[in-house]
Amino acid sequence: MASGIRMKAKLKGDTAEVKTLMKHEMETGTRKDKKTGETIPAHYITEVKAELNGKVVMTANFGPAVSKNPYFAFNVSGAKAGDTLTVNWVDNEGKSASEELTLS
Amino acid sequence: MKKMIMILVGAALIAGLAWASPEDDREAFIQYYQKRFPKVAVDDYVNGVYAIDEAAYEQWQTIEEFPPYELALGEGKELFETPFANGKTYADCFPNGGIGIRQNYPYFDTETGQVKTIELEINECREKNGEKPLKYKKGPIAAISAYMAYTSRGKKLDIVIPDDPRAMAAYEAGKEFYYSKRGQLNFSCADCHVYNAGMMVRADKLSPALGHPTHFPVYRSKWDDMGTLHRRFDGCNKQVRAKPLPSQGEEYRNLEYFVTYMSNGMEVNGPGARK
Amino acid sequence: MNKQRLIAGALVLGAFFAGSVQAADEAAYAKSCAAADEARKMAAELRFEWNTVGPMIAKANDAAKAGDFGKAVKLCDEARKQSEASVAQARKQADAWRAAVVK
Amino acid sequence: MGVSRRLFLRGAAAAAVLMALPRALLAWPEKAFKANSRDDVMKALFGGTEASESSAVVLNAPDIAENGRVVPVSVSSTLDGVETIGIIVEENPSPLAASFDLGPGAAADVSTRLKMGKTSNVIAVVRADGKLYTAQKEVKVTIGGCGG
Repeated sequence: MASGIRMKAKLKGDTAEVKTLMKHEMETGTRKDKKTGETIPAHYITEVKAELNGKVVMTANFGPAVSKNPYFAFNVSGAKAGDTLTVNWVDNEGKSASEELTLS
Repeated sequence: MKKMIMILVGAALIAGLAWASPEDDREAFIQYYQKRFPKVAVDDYVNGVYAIDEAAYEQWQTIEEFPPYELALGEGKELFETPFANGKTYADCFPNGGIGIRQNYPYFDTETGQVKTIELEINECREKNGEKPLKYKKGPIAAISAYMAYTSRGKKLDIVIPDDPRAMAAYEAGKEFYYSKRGQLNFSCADCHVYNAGMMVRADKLSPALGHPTHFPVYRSKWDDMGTLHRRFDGCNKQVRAKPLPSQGEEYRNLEYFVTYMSNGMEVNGPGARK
Repeated sequence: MNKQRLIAGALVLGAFFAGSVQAADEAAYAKSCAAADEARKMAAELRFEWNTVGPMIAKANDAAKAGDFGKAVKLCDEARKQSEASVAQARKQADAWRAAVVK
Repeated sequence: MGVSRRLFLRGAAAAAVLMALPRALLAWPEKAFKANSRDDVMKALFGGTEASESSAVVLNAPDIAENGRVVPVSVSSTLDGVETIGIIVEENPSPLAASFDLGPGAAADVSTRLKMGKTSNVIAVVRADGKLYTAQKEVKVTIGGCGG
């Protein structure tokens, strides 16, 4: 949880149904600070990579139009109990976070 | 003014006038909604506006697949379990270690003679242990309260009005607040959420009051954030152009007492996700 | 020479007149806004203040600072009227709410 | 003067953005995200605008968004060989909202939540075996604030 990524996965046969929620402001760069009147600089996740046992299975590219605290769900076939699923994101400031879970 | 009302309430009680008991109030409340929305089961009102809005219900279900409040739940659990500087934790301040107790809040504390909400007691716990109180509307307190509500899911609201004239007066004060028109728009809580529940205000369907307090705190898309029940009271008051009263002040706590009593017997399903 | 004196006299008179108008305006502002503050205080005590009033009084004070006392008076008069209306609302609701209770 | 200065500034800002981009981000389709029309997005992301509407592309989005800040959208497809999925919100200032590159094992079935400024067509574009297929739907957006 320190990563700010919440992950859930369900195994149905050999398909893992994966749901993720990532804590992130997703600032569009067009909003103004109510107090100072200054534009709040854009700050958003640009790329989310999902890996199964270290191999990239899916890359999501986000723009600032993805909602705050992005939700991303996807399905991966060829998965089995004990496999490791990793999700990591990078944002436009170069910050990143990563979280993993073991399928069961 | 307030004193006068208290005296009136007291006088009426003593005189044994045909004063509606809280239980009469609650039954009338439920009957009202059953008449107004005959197809909606009483238990479904815990889902707020989604009980009476099918299209929105589906969208809400999609959001509930991974609701945005889950981030706050994780944070809330961590905060709840992290010891204070003196080594004590929140668990030391609450019955049953704070787990599964949300359904008993708010309650009337006969010792201090006032209504206690869960957020108020979270801060009392902090201060007792030498920590600074948290702000009441959002942030850490909403996360902690969300976690405590989550551990109480499925339990039925059990609000008690003890045999104490002060408790009855607090309930009546909450009821008076609920039915009094306020603000430049001259609307009461009941005008929107009882008498016009299900009607549209611009693009929004007004939610029914029955079940309102079961799902707080909530993550509101409009806020992009979590908020407590009193944050919502604050917002409602502003919407009718009344100056909001202080969160966890006497008025809002009494209001919470009344409103939650109206939903007695309904399941706690907080935290919730709302638009 | 005469002409010059006349002009000078007119200038002095004009300045005096403007000054007194300003003083009169300022006094009207002080009076109007004191009344607004008092009405607002009453509404706040009854816990029935409208959220339109605070910003209006703040705007009035800004206008007064900028020397526009006419505008300040208008705003304070409106703030006072609204506060009085909210006090009337509070008094009415002290009884009227009972009729609205679901029965 | 005004024009050339502005051009220069824009150039400088672009250069600054490029320099700030970490290496791992080079794959991010910047041009497609900066494009401001549906066709430009298609060109930048898929190299062309020629696409056929297909019932094999399923786009799920609400008829009326409860709140334009959080509109649930999902795209799935029964087509074989799906390589990329794009979601375009036509009326947004930058229409491309998200794109997904599918690796081996990934199913053509993704869900996310998007911001929509106003009522707009939402278009799902799927590239499968080098060809483009689309599905689209109008999502109405109203603004409000009295929900409970």
